[in-house]
Amino acid sequence: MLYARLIVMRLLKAVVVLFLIVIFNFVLIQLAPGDPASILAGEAGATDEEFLRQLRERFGLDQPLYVQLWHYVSGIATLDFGWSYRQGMPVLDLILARLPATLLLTGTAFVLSLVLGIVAGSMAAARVKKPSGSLIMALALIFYATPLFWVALMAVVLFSVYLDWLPAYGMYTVGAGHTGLALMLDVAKHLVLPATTLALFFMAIYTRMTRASMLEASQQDYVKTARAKGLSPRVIQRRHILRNALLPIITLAGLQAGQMVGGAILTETVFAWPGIGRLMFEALQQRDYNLLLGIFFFSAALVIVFNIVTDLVYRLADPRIKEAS
Amino acid sequence: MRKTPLAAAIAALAFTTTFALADEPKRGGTIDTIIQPEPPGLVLGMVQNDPTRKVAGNIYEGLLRYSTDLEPIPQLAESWEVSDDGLTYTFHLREGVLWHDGEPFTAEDVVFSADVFHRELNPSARAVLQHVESIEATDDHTVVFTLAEPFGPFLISFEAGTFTMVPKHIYEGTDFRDNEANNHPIGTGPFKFDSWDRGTVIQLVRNDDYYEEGLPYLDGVNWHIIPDGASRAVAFENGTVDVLPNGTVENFDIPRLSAMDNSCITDKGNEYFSPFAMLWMNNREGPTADKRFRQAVMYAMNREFARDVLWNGMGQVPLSAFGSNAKFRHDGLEPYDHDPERARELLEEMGYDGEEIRLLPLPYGETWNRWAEAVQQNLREVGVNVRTVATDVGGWNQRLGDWDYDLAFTYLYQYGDPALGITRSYRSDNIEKGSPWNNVEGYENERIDELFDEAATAYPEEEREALYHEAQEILHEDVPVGWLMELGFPTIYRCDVKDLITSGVGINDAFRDAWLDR
Amino acid sequence: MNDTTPVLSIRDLTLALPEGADRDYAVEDVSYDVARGEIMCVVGESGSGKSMAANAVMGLLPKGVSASGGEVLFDGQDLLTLDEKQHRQLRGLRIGMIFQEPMTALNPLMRVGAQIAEVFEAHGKYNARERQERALALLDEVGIPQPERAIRAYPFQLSGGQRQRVMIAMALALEPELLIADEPTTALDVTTQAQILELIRNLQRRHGMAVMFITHDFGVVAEIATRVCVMRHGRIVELGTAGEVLDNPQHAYTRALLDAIPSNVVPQSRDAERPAPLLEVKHLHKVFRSRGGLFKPAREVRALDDISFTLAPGETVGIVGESGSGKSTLGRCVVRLEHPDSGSVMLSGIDYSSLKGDTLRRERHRVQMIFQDPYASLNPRHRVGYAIAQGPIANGVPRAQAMRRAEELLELVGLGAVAVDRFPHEFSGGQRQRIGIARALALDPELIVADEAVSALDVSIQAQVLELLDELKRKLSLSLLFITHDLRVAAQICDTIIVMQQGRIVEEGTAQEVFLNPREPYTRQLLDAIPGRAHEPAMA
Amino acid sequence: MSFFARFAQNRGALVGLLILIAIIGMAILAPFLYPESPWRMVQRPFLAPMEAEGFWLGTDTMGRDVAAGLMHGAWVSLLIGLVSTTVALLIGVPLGAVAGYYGGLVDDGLMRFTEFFQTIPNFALAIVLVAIMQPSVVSIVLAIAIVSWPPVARLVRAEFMSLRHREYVEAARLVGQTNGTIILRQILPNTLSPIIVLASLMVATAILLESALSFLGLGDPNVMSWGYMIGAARTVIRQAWWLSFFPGVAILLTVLALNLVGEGLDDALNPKLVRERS
Repeated sequence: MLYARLIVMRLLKAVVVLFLIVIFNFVLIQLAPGDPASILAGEAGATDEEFLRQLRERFGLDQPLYVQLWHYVSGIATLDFGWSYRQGMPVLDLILARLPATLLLTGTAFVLSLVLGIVAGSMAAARVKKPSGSLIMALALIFYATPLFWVALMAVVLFSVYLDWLPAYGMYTVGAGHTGLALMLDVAKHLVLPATTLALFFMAIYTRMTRASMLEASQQDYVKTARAKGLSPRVIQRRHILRNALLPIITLAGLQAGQMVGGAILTETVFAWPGIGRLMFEALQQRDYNLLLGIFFFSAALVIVFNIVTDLVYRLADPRIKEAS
Repeated sequence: MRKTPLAAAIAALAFTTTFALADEPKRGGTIDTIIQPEPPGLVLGMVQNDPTRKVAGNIYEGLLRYSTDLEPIPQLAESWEVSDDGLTYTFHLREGVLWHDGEPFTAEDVVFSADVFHRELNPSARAVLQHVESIEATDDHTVVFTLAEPFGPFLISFEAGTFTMVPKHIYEGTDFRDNEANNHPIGTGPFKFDSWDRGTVIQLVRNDDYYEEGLPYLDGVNWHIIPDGASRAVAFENGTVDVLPNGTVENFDIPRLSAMDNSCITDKGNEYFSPFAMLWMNNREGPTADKRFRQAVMYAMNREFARDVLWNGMGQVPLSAFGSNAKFRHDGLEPYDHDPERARELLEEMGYDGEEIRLLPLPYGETWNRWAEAVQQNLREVGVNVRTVATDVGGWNQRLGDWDYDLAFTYLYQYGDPALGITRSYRSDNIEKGSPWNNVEGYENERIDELFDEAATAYPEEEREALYHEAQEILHEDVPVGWLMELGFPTIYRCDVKDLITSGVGINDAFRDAWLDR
Repeated sequence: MNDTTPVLSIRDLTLALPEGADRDYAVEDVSYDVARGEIMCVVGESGSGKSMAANAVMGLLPKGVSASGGEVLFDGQDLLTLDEKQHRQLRGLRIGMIFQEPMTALNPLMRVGAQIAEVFEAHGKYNARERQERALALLDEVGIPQPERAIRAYPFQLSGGQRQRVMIAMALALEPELLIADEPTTALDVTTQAQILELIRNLQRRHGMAVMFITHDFGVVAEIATRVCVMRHGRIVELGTAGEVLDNPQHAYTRALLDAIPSNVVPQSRDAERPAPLLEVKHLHKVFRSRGGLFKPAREVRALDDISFTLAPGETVGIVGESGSGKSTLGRCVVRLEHPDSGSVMLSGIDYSSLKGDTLRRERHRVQMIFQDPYASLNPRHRVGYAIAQGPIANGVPRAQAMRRAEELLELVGLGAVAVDRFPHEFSGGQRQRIGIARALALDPELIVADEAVSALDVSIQAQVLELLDELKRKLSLSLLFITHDLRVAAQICDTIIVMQQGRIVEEGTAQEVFLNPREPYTRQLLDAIPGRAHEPAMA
Repeated sequence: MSFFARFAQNRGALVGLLILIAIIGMAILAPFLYPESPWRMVQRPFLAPMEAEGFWLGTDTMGRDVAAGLMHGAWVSLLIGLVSTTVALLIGVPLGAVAGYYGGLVDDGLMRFTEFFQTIPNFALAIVLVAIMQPSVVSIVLAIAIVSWPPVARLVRAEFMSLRHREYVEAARLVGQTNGTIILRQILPNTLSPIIVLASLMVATAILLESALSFLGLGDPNVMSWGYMIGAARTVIRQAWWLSFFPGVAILLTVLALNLVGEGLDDALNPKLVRERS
């Protein structure tokens, strides 16, 4: 009940935020030089005034800005995200076609980075002052400091070109006609490199955060209490320190999960992953306003959803919040 | 000038390709290739950008094709006649041609395509159609075009990308752009549209009802969409794709890819478009308004270096405004060699005071960026104060359209005839804000306008040649734009892909004749 | 009743501190026994090392502290020679421990029952259901109301006293031979403290354990101790039975500590002549609402419920109450750190509570405050001189002049003018409190509000600061609103005492009346709860 | 223990500081060691490292000296990192301070504003901003600053919220100090340590962001930054590993060093948080 009410209220708030984001982005994009008509014309390699006029009229770009905004906003209200100028398809279709790929990629990377990061971080926290603990932290720091795209390029060269273990790009083998389990395996194979690359950076963050958080939690009084009970270090580490240390990580992970959608632009570009980040970059380059706005809308919506999920998870993890409310 | 081994290799390869024609073609197999960037749509005529032409050129057809020497070859038109006064063109259409949906292709489709569809949607076709007074279908398989005045390049304008034949029965009376069929293009070509998984692949399948007996040999073509250049190279290397159309990989990868086993390379197939790289120079204001400054730029640039280092030695450094395979080229002009000393003298003579010059690179990938850096450095070395202004495509269009630049890279297609591809950049009636493709530099010379006007409608060819030669001399002296390079966009493919490039538009209709020797 | 065989025997224990600490040893040559059935109180002020031996017994020495000599014998075994694993088998099973802070000593994310059951689990006793049953029984034994509910509760749902009971339940779960209680009541209100002491005493009797009870409070010692060990600077100053040490202290330090306890003897109030009041508080109301709104029912706490009183110039009024009584809110409303919902605070006839914005800021110099926490009340980044001078500077006094005044004030509070250039961290808690007093005086306020000004201090320091306040009061004829939880302290310094409970005034009267002759049961309850009060005559 | 002694106790921080000093040294010495423009084409393209004397890190696609680029790039990358962090602090600190100090509606408003910026994915927003302003050092710095201030604001706000009821702050209010003075003199100095630590990490993140933008072709073509070098080299990564390797390592080392220094600062500025480290 409480959750239901909470979610409803949060969603209401989300609608307001999304509305503002739509307006903000709409105005922002108008500030960009060039317009979709000139770009489409440019791509054709030839143009005349008539052609540009036709396109602008067709896209409604000849209308005053506020009229365009009104059309757009009222469209959104009925979940009509408009028409992609360049791709000639409804924006919603384009986004829905690409969204699953991004969610698969970022979701995998997210889970991977979170699990590995927490494991590595707890190991490092338990091995403070030992070489193995320092090694974990050094690795985490290096992963953190290495530019993502550089790792991606190197991974392709190593694993696809030299070793030929994994496909270098794409989401599935085109033309192989895989279905069912075979398709899943195929996609999984394609997923390895991009997901790992994307996960490395975030894993580094979680590793460092987990360690710091656990070291702090291990200073708390209740840990002393637990020791006074005669509990073994392993139980204390897991049940008392880790559980408490996870609270700040939940918050961070919630923030990161939303950001990963944007962060996947580079990964999707290098690995030709047909996701929404890449689509966004292309839409921006092509001034495909409707598409770009649609993507912003969806990614902002995702961020908000992740925030709400984070809140709920936090509530599950920390009984104090529930009571306070 | 350093001659690269690669260029020599290409020459040799071109020879072997021709030789291979003797083999007996094998049937079957699917070719994987790449399309970059992802096309906005596949209905030629509605969209004419390069990726659309490449993919849809295998779905749609025009009345004529053009050989690598730009001679017309029959396609949907079996034969044609031109009246002596150069005003009436009669095309006899091939019989028994079916649209992909099974409807017959007739003269009505030609009239509809040219007179209705293209007049409304297609700016490049419009440029030709303005010379056309009427189009008539005299019977089911005969179409007559009547021109208002002679138009020299008329017969070279029927290429599929510019003058696509679209099905009347589908488009007539509809809002062309909103037509449902746009998602499932219907043409007459050797391949039918099968599916398009956005961001991943476009698949074409064999048209079993194709009118040319036995063609095509292939069962299908998969056009992969891979946004990153390095990944595209990897796709060829690890064997996922067989053909890299021109412009799909960065130039720096070409030597490595073409050196692989079973890898062939050709620079054929660019003849119709002949991409010509130029440097817009703003003739209206600032130092670039001074002829001497523009000449200095020509002397300052090391164009051979750019070709050898950035373009792997492929392509030609042009003498002047007309490219090496352009009709009516004037060979007797004094070349603008790399001569920094001369450039400095000219700058001193005009009293260049170090005013900042804004240089816009072409936002089409790394090679163009490197090129801009090289030119920037060339110019700095002769004392020109250059600042590079980075833009994306939108920004570039906007700035050129607003004439807000000093120097800007671009490249333009030549379309086989000066009147179609070259003169548009110099005629003063083509000065108009808002487009980056007209006379953007703002060059105005009445004599040039006259010469071009006369040359376009002069008849026969000899008369045109004389007029164009005079124009070239004037342009060569005035340097309205910098002539950088005729680009040699190579196509890389597995050597067991046979008969790939057979026309002057290269990959755009390549898969019609191609077969796999596997 | 004492079984004389010691359960625990500490022999010449010396614990070394890490390098760079302010002294070499945490404790030095400490020897004492704790026998079955007795409560051994280890008493000392902060820094005396009183908890260190207990930590050594538990094997929970802080990082860097190590045993460098002596032995700790438990059941004939030297605990110092045990490895971590062996030690672990003793903890919880044969030695239990309770800590000071009930708020933080329980894992906030685990249910109470699970935390108790963990003790059994740690030592492999019983199955899951039996553990829950035993946990329930334990909760019942330590006197938690509705144990069936409490067992499923999270720590934050319990009050401080209840949490401490849970801690005790955990410590007693396996009926250890030795219970170590490290300041278990220090963080509790006086009435709760009395209950917990009672509980520990009862349990000790029932189970016949040996208890090692660490405290700083001689009152608590008097309540509970069988034997006493007084520590100072890591050494034992005095060791003996409770009677001996309390009634006949041998060592000067012990005597000084005992003397420092606010006595029951209340100084004579000054004449109760009442000139026009300086401060007149009328019908003050203040309700705190936890911001409700979306998901939470708004919760209301009546912090001040119709409070009225007056304070004459030169008078000291004490406000006494337990936590949650609203006493601090009252003080903060008077100095205008809080704004009352209704009612007025008249200061020399001006309605101080209605001032706003800049006007308020300019009038603020008239009422100053001495804060509770000597560590939080001084900005660590500012030199002491500036800390004192900032008030006058903010009120337009030239900097040089303000700094001269700061030097004078530092002399006055007994720190010496050289202190101006030093930073707060260079001073001890008592010294910082003196700086806080100097700062309050710097603006020559008409009224000073002292909010628990001495409660964070060790008892000997507390006495000194109280003395200073008393002296300044006389010298400068200060008007003081003295807020404290400790009736005895209030009785020492105040002319009038107001007792508050749950936002209301329960009793008001002269210090003597309230302290010696309380009219209200609540006041009496507060007085009775003061530990060691029964021993007072003997101690005094 | 002095600040530096505490800092130096963390060996990693010391190493980080040394690396950082070396990189700053590179930046300062660049114009002296390589007085020529790093854009000059000085040798044959694609010289491998050590292949030709005087070009110990090789040459790039157009025969420019990689070593010269690296040295000059140090200056640009550090500058972009520092300036964008400064701008982000200039936005985030006042916003967070005001929100945290005043609380209530002001806080609500400002935090909604901050959340708003956090709802749009960072990197995407940065890309859009650079695209709109068109790539230049100024637009890149602004874009990075605009996407990185919200965490600053949140941190400062949290610090202010926890400090505003500190007794010394209340004492300052009681003696009649103005809100401005209290914010600037009482609270802000006490929030500096976490801000400094965060800022050191932000410089690192900014350098990474700049390189990612450059990778997508959104770098300033007039300045030789490490990100530009990697971006330009990515197309030839197979032919010339050193072109992206050296700037990649330079970025890695700088980010690493900044992080290590950040941790060291954290230790030194917050001594109560005793962290164990080998």
